[in-house]
Amino acid sequence: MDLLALRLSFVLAGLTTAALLVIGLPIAHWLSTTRWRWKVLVEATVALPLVLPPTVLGFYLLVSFGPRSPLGRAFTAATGHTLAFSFEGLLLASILYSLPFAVQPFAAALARVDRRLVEAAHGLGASPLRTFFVVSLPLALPGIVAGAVLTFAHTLGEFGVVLMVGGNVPGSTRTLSISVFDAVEQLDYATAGRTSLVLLAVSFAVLVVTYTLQHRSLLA
Amino acid sequence: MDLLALRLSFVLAGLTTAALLVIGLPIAHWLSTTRWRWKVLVEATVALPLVLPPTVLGFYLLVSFGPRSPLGRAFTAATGHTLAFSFEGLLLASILYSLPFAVQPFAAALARVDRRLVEAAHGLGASPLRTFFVVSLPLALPGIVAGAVLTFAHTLGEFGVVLMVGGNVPGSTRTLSISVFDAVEQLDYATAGRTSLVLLAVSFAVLVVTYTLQHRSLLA
Amino acid sequence: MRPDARRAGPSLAFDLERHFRDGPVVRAALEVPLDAEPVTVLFGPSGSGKTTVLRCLAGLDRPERGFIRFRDETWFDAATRGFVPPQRRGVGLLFQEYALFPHLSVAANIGFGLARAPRAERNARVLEVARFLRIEELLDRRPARISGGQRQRVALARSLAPRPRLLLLDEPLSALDGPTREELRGELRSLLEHSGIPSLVVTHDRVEALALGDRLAVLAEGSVRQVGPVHEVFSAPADLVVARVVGTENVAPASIVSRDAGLALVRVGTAQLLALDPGGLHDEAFACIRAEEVVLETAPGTPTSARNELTAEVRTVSPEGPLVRVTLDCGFRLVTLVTRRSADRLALAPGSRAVALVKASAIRLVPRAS
Amino acid sequence: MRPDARRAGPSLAFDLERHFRDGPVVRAALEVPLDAEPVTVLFGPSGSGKTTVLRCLAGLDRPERGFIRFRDETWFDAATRGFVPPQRRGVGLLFQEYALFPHLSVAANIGFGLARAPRAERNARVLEVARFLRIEELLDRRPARISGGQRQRVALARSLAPRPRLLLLDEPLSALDGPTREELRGELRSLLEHSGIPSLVVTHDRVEALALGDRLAVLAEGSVRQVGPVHEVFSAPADLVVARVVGTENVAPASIVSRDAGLALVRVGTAQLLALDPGGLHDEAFACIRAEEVVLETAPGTPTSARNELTAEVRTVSPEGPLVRVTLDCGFRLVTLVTRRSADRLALAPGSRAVALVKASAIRLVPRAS
Amino acid sequence: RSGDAPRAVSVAVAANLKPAFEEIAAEWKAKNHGVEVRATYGSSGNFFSQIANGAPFDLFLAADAEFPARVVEKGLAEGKAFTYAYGKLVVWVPKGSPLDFDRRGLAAVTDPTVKRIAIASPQLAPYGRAAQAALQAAGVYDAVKDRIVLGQTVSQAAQFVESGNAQIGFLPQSLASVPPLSDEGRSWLVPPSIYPRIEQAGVVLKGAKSATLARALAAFITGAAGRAALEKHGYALPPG
Ligand SMILES: Nc1ncnc2c1ncn2[C@@H]1O[C@H](COP(=O)(O)OP(=O)(O)OP(=O)(O)O)[C@@H](O)[C@H]1O
Ligand SMILES: Nc1ncnc2c1ncn2[C@@H]1O[C@H](COP(=O)(O)OP(=O)(O)OP(=O)(O)O)[C@@H](O)[C@H]1O
Ligand SMILES: [Mg+2]
Ligand SMILES: [Mg+2]
Repeated sequence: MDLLALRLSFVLAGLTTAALLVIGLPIAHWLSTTRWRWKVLVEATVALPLVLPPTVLGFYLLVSFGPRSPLGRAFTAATGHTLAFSFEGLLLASILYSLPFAVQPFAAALARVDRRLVEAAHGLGASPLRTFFVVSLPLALPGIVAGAVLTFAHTLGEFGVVLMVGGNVPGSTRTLSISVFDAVEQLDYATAGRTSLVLLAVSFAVLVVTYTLQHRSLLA
Repeated sequence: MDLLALRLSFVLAGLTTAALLVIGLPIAHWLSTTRWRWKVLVEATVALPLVLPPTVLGFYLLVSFGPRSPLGRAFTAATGHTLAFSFEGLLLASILYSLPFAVQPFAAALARVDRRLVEAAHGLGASPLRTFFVVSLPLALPGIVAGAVLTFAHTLGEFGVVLMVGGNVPGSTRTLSISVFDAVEQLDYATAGRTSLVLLAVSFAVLVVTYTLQHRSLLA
Repeated sequence: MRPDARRAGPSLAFDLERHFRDGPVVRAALEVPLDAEPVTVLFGPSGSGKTTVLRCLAGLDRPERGFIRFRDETWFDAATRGFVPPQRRGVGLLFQEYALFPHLSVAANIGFGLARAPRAERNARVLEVARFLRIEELLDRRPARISGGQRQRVALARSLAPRPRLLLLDEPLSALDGPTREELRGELRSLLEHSGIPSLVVTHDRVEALALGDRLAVLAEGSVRQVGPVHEVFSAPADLVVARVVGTENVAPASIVSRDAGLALVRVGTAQLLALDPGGLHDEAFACIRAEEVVLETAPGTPTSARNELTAEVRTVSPEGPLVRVTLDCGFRLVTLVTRRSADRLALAPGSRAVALVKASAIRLVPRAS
Repeated sequence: MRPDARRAGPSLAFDLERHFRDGPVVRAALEVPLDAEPVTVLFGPSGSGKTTVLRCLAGLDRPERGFIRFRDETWFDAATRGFVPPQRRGVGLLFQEYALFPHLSVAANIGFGLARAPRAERNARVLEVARFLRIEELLDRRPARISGGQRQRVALARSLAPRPRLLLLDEPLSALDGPTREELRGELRSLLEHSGIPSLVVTHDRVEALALGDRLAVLAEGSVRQVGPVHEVFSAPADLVVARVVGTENVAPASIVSRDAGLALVRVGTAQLLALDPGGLHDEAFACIRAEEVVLETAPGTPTSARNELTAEVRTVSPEGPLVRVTLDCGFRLVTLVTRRSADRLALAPGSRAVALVKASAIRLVPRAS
Repeated sequence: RSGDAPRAVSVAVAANLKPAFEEIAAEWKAKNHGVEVRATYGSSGNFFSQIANGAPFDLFLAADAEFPARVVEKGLAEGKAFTYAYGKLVVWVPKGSPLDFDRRGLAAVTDPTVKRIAIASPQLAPYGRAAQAALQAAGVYDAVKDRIVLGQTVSQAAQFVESGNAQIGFLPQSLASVPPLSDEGRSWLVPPSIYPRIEQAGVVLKGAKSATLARALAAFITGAAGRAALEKHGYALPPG
């Protein structure tokens, strides 16, 4: 059992989910409130990363993280190491790839929040920010949780992008999903089964806690 | 440009989405209405296929589609060919793997439908089925669309499960995502780029049409 | 009226108890005849359980105990766990807060309960009901794009359209302006009369209760306290709670001084009043006097054995619709309602003096224990 | 009252036009003084635009044209595209359909607008307002778990709690039972008086308008038709539309026969009536008579030049709250309201005869063109 | 971390080499006083893309000769590519399979009981190209081409047969001669004459953090100890 990989997987999934709450919610909020004519274009674009096979997306990310891209050069200049094959690069790639899993359910849930409640909050002097956090967000909670769960679970299982961008470096970019993948590739089914079971069990526990908290908050 | 694979990809994605509307909506409906204490367990379970790397999930599916499993034997007895390496098997695997993408947003959206409207429909003599289709479903539309879009886009891009279960047979299990993947593996970046572009363009068109229709139906 | 003592004709009878988790228990028992007098008004203070009763009747809530019978069908029975789902009860329910389908046009909302009818028939019925409620120009709009009163009428139309077997209307006209309300009230009354659909109507408005209802049931403090013809319940509340609910303006503690020939002499505040003796009273009671039963004069007239004359000082004078509400101090606080003309004639003003005349029969004594 | 003719003291002045896509145009212009007479009642038929006006004032809707000025601030000006967002207007709005936050407790709903206050202060204020509205035992519940009337009070509490600079109440008491309503009405009136918060209150209830309001503005057919002291508007509607809106029971076409010394002789139906001549009338007009201004007698008395006596046949008699509504045929249809006692004394019943007395000054002639 | 005297060398290793390389690495580490070998196993194509984009590998051991050649071509290599082994192709069938390759040779694949034949993708994997060539040389390719299923890697092809979904698999001997495959079935060596040589080459990478160590490891692999291990694991050896 690769404990380092287990830790890394959950850290990566947790950080990706957290980052997508921070990045995805504003995008979703914008999508659900704007009256811009062409917002369908943005909506459709958000789903596009999914359409490419993960390794292909990973390949393009690899190229744009590499030393020949401005992004890659800037990162190396700033930190001394490359963006590709680093945990930071992995995180960035995961965030990009999981964006649709977060934004789509977020936006769908926010779109169904009763406008009159938002108006009521504004009328009571609440700033747009407070209204969002105290009214829209709690009312859209099931959708937010759905998006977060999809992001989290999917990041745990993802290995195409991770493999390509991360390069399977133990302790920094070798996640549990790659371990399982490797084990299966080596026809080492016993290890694969054991690792899968751990992955499933821990994820199950995390999900049960998440859902329980969600129901509490809605019913209390 | 592999037209056969292009067609296959869209047929597979379309059928998977359609099947998940048929299968996922009842599950989501049940999840959003049941008061069963342990429903969190089911909710958590629904997300689990995501946690495993696609090829690993694919491997387990391959085994359970094989002649040593009752499912595989039954299918072969009924149709004369194996479930693995057939389009049917591919579809089944895609459905299983994409289940969370559909059910989570569906359930989240259905959970937020105002109970009083459902009650009003019942009071007006509408059967549970009619109530679901005429009241709950339209009101949950953004979430349903989000789930369908995720399923569709993800099935287009998926190749881990597809590869494992499908065996890359041209015309029946070789999808466009495998072509792109192959091209990248062979360092044939021109083909990969071209194919990706087609995949992106067609998907973009499909998504734009979907979202436009959705907004129409909500505002008309 | 005990609902288990069943009448001969068809009836809606229920006796139910609904327990809310960290909320009150709502109890209500009633038997409503269905062969005559179509409209029963349900009257009761805010929070007394009116909506809960209607929801239980419609099958949207399940009582913890009791039963509901409609004609010869048992819709609910806690003992046998029998339950007829709302779809099969054929009830038209107007929700207090409308519950219109936001994604459907007004026409589709009204026609929702007519799904089984052929299209042409459905459209005709929708138009008919919409005309009746003066909302025919709104048929194509969504509920979010019409006004509050218009929404209420759409909700009413939706519940009427399918010609239900039983109508449950939770404040059907409360959001409408006076003239529209009066008009619709009259037409609704004749509609209910002609169609013969038995109805239970919740209202908070005494005028509406009088104008719409045949019978009045008063729900208060967790049970049905009184049932009877509307006018009767208003003028003769069975107990203090009912008196308060139906808005008897004066309810004052009274102690009985003496009794004689069906009359009782009671002390109220510092005054003594003659009242009808309802019998069965202990020494302590409440005297209930409706404000409009008090006549004001400037000077005392000829006292009779059955009439009280109270000299009083005017405390406040405030207009109230077509009338003027005058609060007097005549040994106790007495509220009266007089016409504006009388108020002018008597030159009523705070501090001025007047004589209040109250017939003994207009003073209703109710036991204090209840 | 033209809002651009600005008064000396502080005022809320607006003149706005809101166009709805496939809906009507709502126009309203009004100037409300803020230094006295705190409560202005907005009266108008269902769909006339009352809610729309309140929403524009609160900043939730943007009019297509016009302006809104509050004291020396310009909240909205279509010409300069100036717009103060709702958060900065300091307005308390009670939504007609409450719009309570379903995920927050009653206490959190009421305290929502007090976010900036320290916790202890906030709690104290919430409790104070909840007590005032008799909902203090509901503080821990969610809105879905309280009754309709309780919800309305929570919504009212939520708008009062932050002590706004301007209160906009859209039917604040419509869902409450009579006694609670009367009680709260009185207390709300004194609260508004003491706090001095200028308020615009929408109501459909004449009694409520009289009891709560200092001034009455009538909104009908897309504009403010009349503004003035409540009683005055009720008794002297400026035109036919206002007369209908405020519920003048009798509005009948009248043609002027002759004029003399400030009086006009008009023909209404087959009867001839003496009425005050308001001047400026053409030959055709409407005669408006409030039902309670008609006195019924059994026999004719001494006719005077300023009093009409009409012999009449009773058509219908129906109880209406403390009064009885009697419809007469006296050459035209005349609705009257009499006390129950009078009805008894006169033995009024369909078919019986009576004499209707109407003072000339009680007949208001309004031009027919409007 | 990357001090003056690196105590570790990172190697990108073709997945099929894993069992052999693990043995070699352990031996080498013991000889070099605990210098760490950080091996990453995976697809050669991926490794190439990553190396082209600055992946910090010191040594690349590919599953064919083409990728190392391209690395050299791109100027990313330190010195020339070196061939360290040749792959041997076998036909693997599960236990109890009635197919008799010893008697019928490759013609046995046309047996009607064979519904599916698993090979690695000829486009991606040298073993796939070899399998295809062998079938063509045996003159049975056209007869069975509709029954062929492609695995993206040889592992996948192995899983297709091992799970029973295919009846025959063309696999590297290195894979078929170790558990679990060696326990679950038998294999038959395809005559090397009927398919092109499967040359596996490696290359030391330019900018390697520990070029000396990388060169030493490469030398160790092509040296006696390496050759012995490779041979044991079913590889043919380049002329030494
Ligand atoms: N889901 C619930 N949980 C707890 N208490 C509830 C719930 N629903 C209603 N109640 C309480 O039950 C009582 C009866 O409520 P109900 O809605 O039937 O009153 P109502 O007579 O219709 O009042 P109103 O005239 O204000 O609409 C109220 O005190 C209310 O607070
Ligand atoms: N979003 C909208 N789109 C189109 N028409 C609208 C919209 N909102 C309101 N209306 C129309 O504008 C008019 C004024 O509506 P408003 O809600 O202001 O009326 P109101 O005076 O408050 O009526 P009520 O007493 O029934 O609540 C109504 O005729 C209504 O149908
Ligand atoms: Mg209610
Ligand atoms: Mg309104």
